[in-house]
Amino acid sequence: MELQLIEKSDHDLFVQNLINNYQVEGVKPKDGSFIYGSIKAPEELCLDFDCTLISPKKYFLPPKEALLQFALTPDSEITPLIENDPFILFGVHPYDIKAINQMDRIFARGVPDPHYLQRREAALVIGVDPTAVAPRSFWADMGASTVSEGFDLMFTDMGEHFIVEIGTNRGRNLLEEHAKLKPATTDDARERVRIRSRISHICKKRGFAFPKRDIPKLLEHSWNNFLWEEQASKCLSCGTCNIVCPTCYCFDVEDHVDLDLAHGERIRRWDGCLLQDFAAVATGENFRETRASRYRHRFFRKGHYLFEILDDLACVGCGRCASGCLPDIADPVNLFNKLKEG
Amino acid sequence: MSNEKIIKVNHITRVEGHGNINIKIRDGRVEECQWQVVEAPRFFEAMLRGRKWYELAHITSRICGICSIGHTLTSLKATEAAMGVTLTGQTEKLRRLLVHAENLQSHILHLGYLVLPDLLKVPSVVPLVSTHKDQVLLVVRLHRMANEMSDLIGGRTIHPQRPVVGGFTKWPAAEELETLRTRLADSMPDVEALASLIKDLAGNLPDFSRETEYIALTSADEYALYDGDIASTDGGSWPVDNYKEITNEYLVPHSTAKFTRHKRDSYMVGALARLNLNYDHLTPKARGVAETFQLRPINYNPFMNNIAQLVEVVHSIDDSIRLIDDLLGNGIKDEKPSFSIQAGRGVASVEVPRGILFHEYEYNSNGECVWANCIIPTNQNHANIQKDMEAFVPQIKNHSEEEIELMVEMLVRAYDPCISCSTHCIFL
Amino acid sequence: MNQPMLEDSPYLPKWAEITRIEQLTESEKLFELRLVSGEPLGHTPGQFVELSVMGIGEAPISVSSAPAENGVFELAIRKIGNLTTAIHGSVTGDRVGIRGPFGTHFPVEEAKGKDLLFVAGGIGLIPLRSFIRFVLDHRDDYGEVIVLFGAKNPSERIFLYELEQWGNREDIVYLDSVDKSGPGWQGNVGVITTLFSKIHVDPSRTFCIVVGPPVMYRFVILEAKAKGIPDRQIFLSLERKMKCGIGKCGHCQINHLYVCQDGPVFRYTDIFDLEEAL
Amino acid sequence: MEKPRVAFFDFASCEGCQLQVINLEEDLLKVLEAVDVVTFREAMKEHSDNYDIAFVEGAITRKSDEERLKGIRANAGVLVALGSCATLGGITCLKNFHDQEYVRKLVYGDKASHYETYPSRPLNAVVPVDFKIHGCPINRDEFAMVVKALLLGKNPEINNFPVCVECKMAENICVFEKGMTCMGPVTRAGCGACCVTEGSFCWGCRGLVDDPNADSQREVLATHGLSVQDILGSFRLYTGFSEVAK
Ligand SMILES: Cc1cc2nc3c(=O)[nH]c(=O)nc-3n(C[C@H](O)[C@H](O)[C@H](O)COP(=O)(O)OP(=O)(O)OC[C@H]3O[C@@H](n4cnc5c(N)ncnc54)[C@H](O)[C@@H]3O)c2cc1C
Ligand code: SF4
Ligand code: SF4
Ligand code: SF4
Repeated sequence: MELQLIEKSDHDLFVQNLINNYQVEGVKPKDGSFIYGSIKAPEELCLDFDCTLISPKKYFLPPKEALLQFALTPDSEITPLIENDPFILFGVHPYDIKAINQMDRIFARGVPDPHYLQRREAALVIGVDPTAVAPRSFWADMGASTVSEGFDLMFTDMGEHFIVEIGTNRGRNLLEEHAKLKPATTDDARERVRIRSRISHICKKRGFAFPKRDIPKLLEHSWNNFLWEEQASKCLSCGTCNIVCPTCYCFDVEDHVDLDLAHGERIRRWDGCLLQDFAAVATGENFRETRASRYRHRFFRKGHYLFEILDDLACVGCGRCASGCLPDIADPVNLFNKLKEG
Repeated sequence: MSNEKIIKVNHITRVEGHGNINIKIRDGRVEECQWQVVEAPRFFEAMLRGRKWYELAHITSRICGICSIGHTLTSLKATEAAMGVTLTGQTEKLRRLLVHAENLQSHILHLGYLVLPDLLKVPSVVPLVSTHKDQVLLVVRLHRMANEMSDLIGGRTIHPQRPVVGGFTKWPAAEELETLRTRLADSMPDVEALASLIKDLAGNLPDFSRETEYIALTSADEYALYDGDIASTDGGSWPVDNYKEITNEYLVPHSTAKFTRHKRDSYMVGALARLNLNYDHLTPKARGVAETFQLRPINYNPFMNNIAQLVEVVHSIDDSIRLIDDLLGNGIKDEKPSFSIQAGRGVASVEVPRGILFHEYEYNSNGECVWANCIIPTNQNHANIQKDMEAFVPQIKNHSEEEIELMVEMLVRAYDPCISCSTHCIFL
Repeated sequence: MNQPMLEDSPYLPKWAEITRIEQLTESEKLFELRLVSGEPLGHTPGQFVELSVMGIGEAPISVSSAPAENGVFELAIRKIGNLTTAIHGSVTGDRVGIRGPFGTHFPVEEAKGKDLLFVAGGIGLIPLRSFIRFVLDHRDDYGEVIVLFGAKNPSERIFLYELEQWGNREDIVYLDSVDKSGPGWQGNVGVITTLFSKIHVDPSRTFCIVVGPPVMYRFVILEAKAKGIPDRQIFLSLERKMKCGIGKCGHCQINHLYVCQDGPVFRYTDIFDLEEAL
Repeated sequence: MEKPRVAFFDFASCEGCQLQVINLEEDLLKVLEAVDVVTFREAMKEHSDNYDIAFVEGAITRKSDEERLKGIRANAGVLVALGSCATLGGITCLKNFHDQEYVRKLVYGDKASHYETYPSRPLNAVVPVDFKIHGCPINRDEFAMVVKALLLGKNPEINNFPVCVECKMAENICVFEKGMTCMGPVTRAGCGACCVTEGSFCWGCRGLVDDPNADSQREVLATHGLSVQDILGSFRLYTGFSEVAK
């Protein structure tokens, strides 16, 4: 593992250099919370946030994205739109990186999806270790306190300076070209471990009352548990838990036509399995008609179905769903603990 | 055989809301001459009862889509008056900008989409799209600017979102205001082109005058739109709280809207009334435009209301630029409204595009509305429209039925009536 | 910058031309298509394509013809929503978009030398027809062949001409039934499972292929099991909402399976214990 | 192909939705190229009873309006309700919660008998409606979407998910976190959560989704401090004609 050190006083310069040379996206405060947005000046960039409203998945799978462009005349060419403008995504917490790593696998598996993959390829990801824990986060218990891949650089705030872990050659080049560096010592490395475990320890206050690897097994025996009905009776089918989740990626596809009725685009936009019509087909049949079946599906997807594909739980413990759910029924910690209790 | 002319217009077009014209001329004698309002009444004052203080502006905005900004602001001011809320300078300026935005929206819509076809003697703007494409595009451009101005300050083109009791929920960024300022300044050539187009056609406006009373807000230091005292061309001025002394409402059997009268049988409100009472406060450019049309106070030709609107377009653009400079000079701040909910009664008035508008509310200590009254400009104009018709029709009775119909429609349209607004006033 | 990467996007349809249209019933039409590029579609019975009308949308449609019928292929489509209505409004010579073929197929190879029991409910016959025609084209490769077809009422029966042919053939058994009789109908009346009492199978060498509306599966499978057909020789094709066809959009997910890629044709043993599958 | 003939009509409303059509600005000119507008009282004098598509704004508030609406229905191939008043009864239904005689007297005093009124209702309480463009006012893009769909012969895809979806996508802070309350969780999306984005909250102007969880919404509102009366008030503001508000 290769570590470098940037003095806090040199940090703005680094960010400014990046802004001068790249499109930089990063975390900014908004109304007392945080969102990802475009960074135009170093002071806009915030690295001591607890959690953002929407995860950085929006950069790779935008809420709405044109896939194809076409003319309505016969024979006309259909042009796929694939975005691959390079950009820097500065300030991604390890749990979100873990989620991106999962998405990478989903979109590369089977028939690869270049619309996603090219965007992903175009991004330089600069991770940052959390300095604060959002009230509903439990990433530490999900094994997402640190990640070993999925970033080009990883920053850790050490008070006076940042320690930067180099993840890729792209990251190294970026750093060497634009930052004033000092070598990090083994003491620095040890201190970084300490800082990381301290924050991770705070996060551990929330978590499962049992080992998380038992979740798939637990679910296997819970299909008919009364909890699904009971909890889902409060579900608003508002899809918030889907939209904010970094590991949810379902989408809908639609054709949009210009007013001249001669040109159009095929777009995809985020969909959510909690929404009423998610599995409804033209005949009127709805394969997940009840709130309970949709609610249960989400937890099975996180804790069981995707496990079969990823060999990992499709929840990274960010807690976004928990804090966004108005009736407060979307929290995986509460739900799985309740299921375990029986 | 007697010579009979019957003019019956059911649901006059290119006005907002439903109104009918009934005229019967037999052997050169005007036997019937009636302006009827047949819009379905909606009873807003009743709807407001029991609703919460923060909902009133939202609900009353729905009285009229075209003057929704005016209703919103008047409503907010009435609630603020009832609860003793004070506003910051920034809020007042932004609200003034919003009044200008609506004035621009509404006047340009009226002049471009509703009056221009009359002057060009076509039934609507649709044929103009092919015959006068450039002029139509010019109107569209100006209208879009006005709409985007409302979007920026009010948060929506109609039924604004950002203005709330005590202030705003969101503020335009300095860069946004700068862009708006440039657009306003750059729109002058378009406005001048519109003015000269109307100038060329102004000969088609009938030459008709009838002495009447004009009522509008006035103020010592500005062309009163957002604030002021009530004033009359017959003399006199009253604080807004005394609005009922002026707006004596009465019902007539042929209309669902109420009529009003003050000292005479009727009075007129709107752009012409404002101009007649505030002429000295017009910006120089606006006064210049008024001058080219020889529009000076007191002008008694209701058709000149169209021209007064044009003058106000220029005034609103000029004054908006001044306000923006002022706002930018002070820097835009986030100012969260702060006040406490109280029982009380409050009256407020704003000059909306069609004239002076009043809202009065009474609240209980929970901030629930227990009583409300709204007096709408078009309502105040109905009686004057009727009286104008009575004076105008005999003057043109020898024309053909079609010509009479067109000219009477033009008369009604000159008032830019907003009928849907006018059909729900409380009887006291 | 948007850089076109033409061949890379799995969402890019190929143009196909409609070469023939046949009205099957009031609400179903058969479309014969040919890829404009001239290449064959290259499907195996049971697979589907994503059919587009640009500006309207896309929908999964099973290929109803047997492979390699002179470079053309057939889709039979029920008019029910936007895309299907649009395609019903098209005429010969019009062009549509095709992606695919996608998904798994019927056990064309595995069943060679074995007996086949086809069970089709309603428009479930559309995908099955592809396999049936293939079997009839390669009749010697397969053993006994039974086709059972059930429709709600006589007017909803599709491919009438072929049904009659099948009925007249000596080398297969064809039986059908309608849930509710109608004018001119003299055949069997009753749900499709009532036909099972009329057939004899050698269970160990029979492959049972079932396609129909969701409610039908459970009952047909019980009948097939009652005949002693082993679970692993029962195949069925499932329908789910689909938006991408390539295992991404999530709509067709049943447990860890994506019907568009892991299906639509499933071996019964692979899904019998999956909740929500049947 | 002949251009479809389009007509606009209005009943009790603020005419803001028709104004939104005019507010399409340059796009309106494109619409005018694609269709023949044969009746649009707010903007033109031309009039015809021969039309294919009728866009109807406004609620029905008196018996005598029913005939006119039925006439429009009989002439139109497709009838589209334009805006909350037409799709839901909207704001005009607020008066339904008062005695109608009282309402008339309150506003028109002893002359009340001149003024016909009955409880407000949406168009589909009187005639069948083919499509609904919700909103107070309607969203211009959604109007354009519906026009385009009708021109292409497709059924416009009107959303059936709550405003929260679009609100999250707009990255708004949920207003419940700001100490306010919101109808977004049960209200049909399509507005892009414009009210929340502008610093307000969702008033519910687009009506309820097909299967709203009204009980849970009530509970959520109650936990955030609303009284039973206030909760009813929130439901009644726009959806007073629906069962959940009664
Ligand atoms: C594997 C498979 C094979 C099929 N084969 C045939 C066939 O051969 N003939 C036929 O007539 N129908 C077939 N269907 C059903 C057909 O896909 C739907 O009728 C069609 O999608 C309806 O589209 P629409 O645009 O007309 O309807 P809309 O209601 O406008 O549907 C909008 C969109 O939702 C999705 N959708 C709606 N209904 C379905 C559905 N039942 N299945 C999957 N997606 C749906 C589609 O993406 C569709 O474009 C098949 C479905 C599947 C899953
Ligand atoms: S679980 Fe909560 S966030 Fe998810 S859809 Fe239901 S109410 Fe909305
Ligand atoms: S399920 Fe909830 S906690 Fe887990 S990753 Fe998704 S949003 Fe975060
Ligand atoms: S503010 Fe309203 S619409 Fe937005 S997420 Fe919260 S409840 Fe939903």
